[in-house]
Amino acid sequence: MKKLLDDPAQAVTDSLRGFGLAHADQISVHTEPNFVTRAGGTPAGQVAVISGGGSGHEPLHAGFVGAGMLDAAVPGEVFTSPTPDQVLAAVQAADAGAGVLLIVKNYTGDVLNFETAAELAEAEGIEVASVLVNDDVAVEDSLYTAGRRGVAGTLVVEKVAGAAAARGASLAEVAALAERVVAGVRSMGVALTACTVPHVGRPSFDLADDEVEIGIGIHGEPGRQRVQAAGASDITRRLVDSVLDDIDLAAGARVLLFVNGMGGTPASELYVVYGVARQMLADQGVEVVRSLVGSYVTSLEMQGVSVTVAVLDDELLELWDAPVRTPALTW
Amino acid sequence: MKKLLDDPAQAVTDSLRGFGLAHADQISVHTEPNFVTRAGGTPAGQVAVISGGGSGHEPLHAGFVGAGMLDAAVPGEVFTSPTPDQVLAAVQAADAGAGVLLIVKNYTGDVLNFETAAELAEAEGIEVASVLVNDDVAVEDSLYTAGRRGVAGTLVVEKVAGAAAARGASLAEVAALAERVVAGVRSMGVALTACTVPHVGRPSFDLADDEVEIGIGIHGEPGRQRVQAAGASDITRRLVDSVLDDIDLAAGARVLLFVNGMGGTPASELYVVYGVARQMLADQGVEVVRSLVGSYVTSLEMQGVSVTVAVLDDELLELWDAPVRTPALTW
Amino acid sequence: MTELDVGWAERWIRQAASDLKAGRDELTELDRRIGDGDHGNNMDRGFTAVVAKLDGQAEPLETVGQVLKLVATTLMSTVGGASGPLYGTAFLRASKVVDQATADAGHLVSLVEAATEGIVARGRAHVGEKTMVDAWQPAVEAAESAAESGDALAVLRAAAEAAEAGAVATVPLVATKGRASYLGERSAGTEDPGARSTAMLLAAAVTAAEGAAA
Amino acid sequence: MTELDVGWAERWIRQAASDLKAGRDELTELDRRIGDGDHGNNMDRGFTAVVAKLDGQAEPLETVGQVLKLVATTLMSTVGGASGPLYGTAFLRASKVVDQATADAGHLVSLVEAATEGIVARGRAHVGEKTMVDAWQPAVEAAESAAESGDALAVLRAAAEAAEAGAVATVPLVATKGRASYLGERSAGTEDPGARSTAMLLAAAVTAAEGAAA
Ligand SMILES: Nc1ncnc2c1ncn2[C@@H]1O[C@H](COP(=O)(O)OP(=O)(O)O)[C@@H](O)[C@H]1O
Ligand SMILES: Nc1ncnc2c1ncn2[C@@H]1O[C@H](COP(=O)(O)OP(=O)(O)O)[C@@H](O)[C@H]1O
Ligand SMILES: [Mg+2]
Ligand SMILES: [Mg+2]
Ligand SMILES: [Mg+2]
Ligand SMILES: [Mg+2]
Repeated sequence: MKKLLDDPAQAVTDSLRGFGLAHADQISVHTEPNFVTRAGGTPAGQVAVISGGGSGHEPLHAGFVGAGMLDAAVPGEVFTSPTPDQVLAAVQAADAGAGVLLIVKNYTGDVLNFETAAELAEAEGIEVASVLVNDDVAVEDSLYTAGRRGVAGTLVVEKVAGAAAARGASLAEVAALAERVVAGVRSMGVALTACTVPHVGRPSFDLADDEVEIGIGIHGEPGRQRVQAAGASDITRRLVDSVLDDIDLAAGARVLLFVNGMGGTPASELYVVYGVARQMLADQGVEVVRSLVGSYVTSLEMQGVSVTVAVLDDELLELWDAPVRTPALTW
Repeated sequence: MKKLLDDPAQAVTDSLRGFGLAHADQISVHTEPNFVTRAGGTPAGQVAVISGGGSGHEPLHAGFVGAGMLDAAVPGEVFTSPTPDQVLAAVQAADAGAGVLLIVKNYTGDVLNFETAAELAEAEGIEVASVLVNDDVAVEDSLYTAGRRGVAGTLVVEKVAGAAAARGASLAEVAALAERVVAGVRSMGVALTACTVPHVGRPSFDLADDEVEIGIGIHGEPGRQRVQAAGASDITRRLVDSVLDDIDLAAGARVLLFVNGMGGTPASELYVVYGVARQMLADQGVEVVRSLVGSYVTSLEMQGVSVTVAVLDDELLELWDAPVRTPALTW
Repeated sequence: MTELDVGWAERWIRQAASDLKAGRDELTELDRRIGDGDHGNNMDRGFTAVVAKLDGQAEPLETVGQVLKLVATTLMSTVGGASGPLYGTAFLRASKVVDQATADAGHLVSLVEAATEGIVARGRAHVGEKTMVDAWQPAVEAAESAAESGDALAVLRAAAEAAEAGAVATVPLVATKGRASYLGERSAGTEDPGARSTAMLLAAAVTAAEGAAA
Repeated sequence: MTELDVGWAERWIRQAASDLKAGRDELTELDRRIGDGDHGNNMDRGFTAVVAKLDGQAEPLETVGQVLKLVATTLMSTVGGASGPLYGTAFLRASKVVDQATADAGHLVSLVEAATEGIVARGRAHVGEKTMVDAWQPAVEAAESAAESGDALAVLRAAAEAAEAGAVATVPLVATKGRASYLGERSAGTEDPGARSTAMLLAAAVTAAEGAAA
């Protein structure tokens, strides 16, 4: 394992410290416990939008803290949900009197820790709402699983919720808009290589030189299916087909197409995938009205990609387009 | 070799096509020959700023085409300088009557091809100036080398030149400002892993599991020195020491600190390196007034990092801060 | 042995910390195969923090419940992941049933029952879903059967043996809760990491009690 | 043989294209070791394009110079890298010295001289800097010596043999021009890829001429 880290046990904190120094104009890093808030705090009277989860998915979530998106982010250890007291501290710091929306990716650990934090916050009189993101079509949402996972679609939920809060919407309104994004967002990912968690020191799964793992999550979990490595077109088709199988898109539907790198994928390859996915959607009569291409929701240094399709009605489109100024996303 | 590509011979064109579709609001992709221009073209009467070079360094250069930075970019094959006719076509398309600045990274291939293109353009009556970027302190600028290479510092030159052109500066003024950046920018890089050029199909060099390559360029070239892999602090110290040895920074100097990922490095690790580098500069009394952390000047999927220090006087700082709206850099 | 005292409780937790450190790589490997590879580190980080807290106590703790409560709050604030709140809740509920300096066989049965109820209340998993519940639930039943003897050590031994067997029995199961459920059929063939850490935890309780008996 | 005709020139270039395709991996490996690994692909891409251009000619080319000029412009617009403008300039200069349907020994000497001057003018490298000049310069001298014979094939053979020896002689050199110069001392021990492709190119000229002689 070769990584640009010192003590693996301190990796999250060391990285956060650098992040705080590099972006002091936009965010403030807090330690013991670790969390990140907007520089200057949540504007008074505005709903605070908070997300968090295990580290290793950077820039998610801390990279999206700033005007128009998140008011706070709570990073756990690598691939490990943050603890309730971390979340509680972020809630206390970010609440500006209008309540807090917690955006939680659907994993047992995240759900349990955020749930506990929400109970603690409510006990202190802070109004809390939660939305669960579960966009990963690789997992069936059935009795036989912990439900679909939350993956790259989380970015879209965070962007829309943050824009709604910035517009002055109430907690109930922000939560309802976030739920509307969740209802219409689906993702599917593939890994060409596994990733190595620093304190584990070896790859999260073993993949032969001619194999790719389809239907991975974002924690280096093994995927749904292991297949022979094929070209970008073949792989992209498998991803987009899975997404389109899961969500009913009327011809003429207007969507965001988000091609997300898993951390170790060159930008040039993401654009190849984007080109293929775009054509497939066009063939279905689906209109791509917005695009995002980049490594935003990652699994450490994993090579791979996920494709996310999010339905954007007029209101969601307006919120997506609203200004955002964060370390990792600005327009 | 596992890559999200179809035919390796078409990789550059396939990627450009996706890039063009994803960012149609900001850029236009031209093929046969390949080049990229600003959507809507260079504003009339404004100096056109153009750069280019081999592909495989994305988002450099095409990702920086847009308002406030480049007017055109010319991507060659992977790690291969573009041909003179490509460059000429871009010059013809981007010239808005005020002349063209060519920003060229100092490699024999780039120099020869851009030189030829400049001659052809001048023969057509287009005013052309060129600036050579040579920020890589891994290479000695001596009789015994082709001179220092141009690496991540190129981004800084492109940003400043683009901002100057947008402000209405003349070709001579834009070129002089670009030269001022070049005079004060230095970089040094390290590779933890090699990269694989698509049509070659095997890594560009062989590195043992406990070795890192210090003083690499951005083409998968072997570096200056191969050392046992140590932690982030040790590696960062080697990079920053080399930079500080090369450039005389008075205490109180104000600089941009740019920590650049080589393509396959997780963002979290870049921030660890940033934290160490920042501390080292502080210890020298050097003031970091601006920061940039991300994978902007890459070598395909290589894992590694480079550290760039650029001196910013008041005018350069103002130009660095000027608004920019491109696919890969926006503020 | 009819009773175990607060010294046993502390020895239990220190023993657990050292066993979990020794078992870290085993737990990591199980979680790497059907989860995300952090369970060994999560448990080690949590119990290392617990030991630091124990070491840092100005006054000696007076009841078994106080020891367990310290474990609960420390795990809750240092582990994260799924196992953090689950073990945290387990120890919190258990702490409430032994509010005194010693624990007899009946107390120990209640302790295991309360812990298991806490886990089920939080995680909503049932036996057979390939989670730590598959180790805790048999432990409850075995502890209850052994309680008649009135022998505290016998209760712990019964619980630990049943947890061990329960953990081993998770190997062929297909997970329907937690991260391993994403793998579907591919989750069969590997022991559940949380069931394994549960077996380690209860075995440490026995080791600590045997030290007292010797 | 006193003269070679335009048919030879075309056969030369087609032979070179096929030899460079066969030698692609060898050139790639040399460039991978002391450069950036693209020289094999650059040469193959360029000469494949040249052959396509030759195939696509509506009218047969009439002079040796026309063939060489087509090579020059095609390499210039398809190769890129350092070798693109260098070989492009070499063929452009060479094309100007044989403005007729046949080339005698004297023409061939001028051809090699002009090509080499073009490379040196563009790249500003001298013998001993571990570049393609180390193959071209000895070829010039050998061609000049062989010219007395008046035998066109002998001139080509002399040039090709000298280029081959010159390429091999680059192995121990430390590069001071081009990408390999970045490696300093580490560039010694590997043959220069551009010198190797030069040797291939001149060997192909001989093969094509021998075909005519046979
Ligand atoms: N719903 C649940 N109920 C009970 N135990 C669970 C549940 N979900 C997960 N677990 C337990 O948690 C263990 C995984 O813990 P850990 O790896 O620390 O957390 P994470 O899954 O968040 O990475 C599993 O092996 C399983 O025993
Ligand atoms: N200044 C120069 N003069 C002559 N030949 C040169 C010079 N620089 C490089 N070369 C030749 O070019 C070859 C490399 O070509 P190629 O790999 O195609 O381009 P690049 O170096 O741009 O990747 C070298 O092996 C060397 O023979
Ligand atoms: Mg985890
Ligand atoms: Mg090259
Ligand atoms: Mg786990
Ligand atoms: Mg090369």
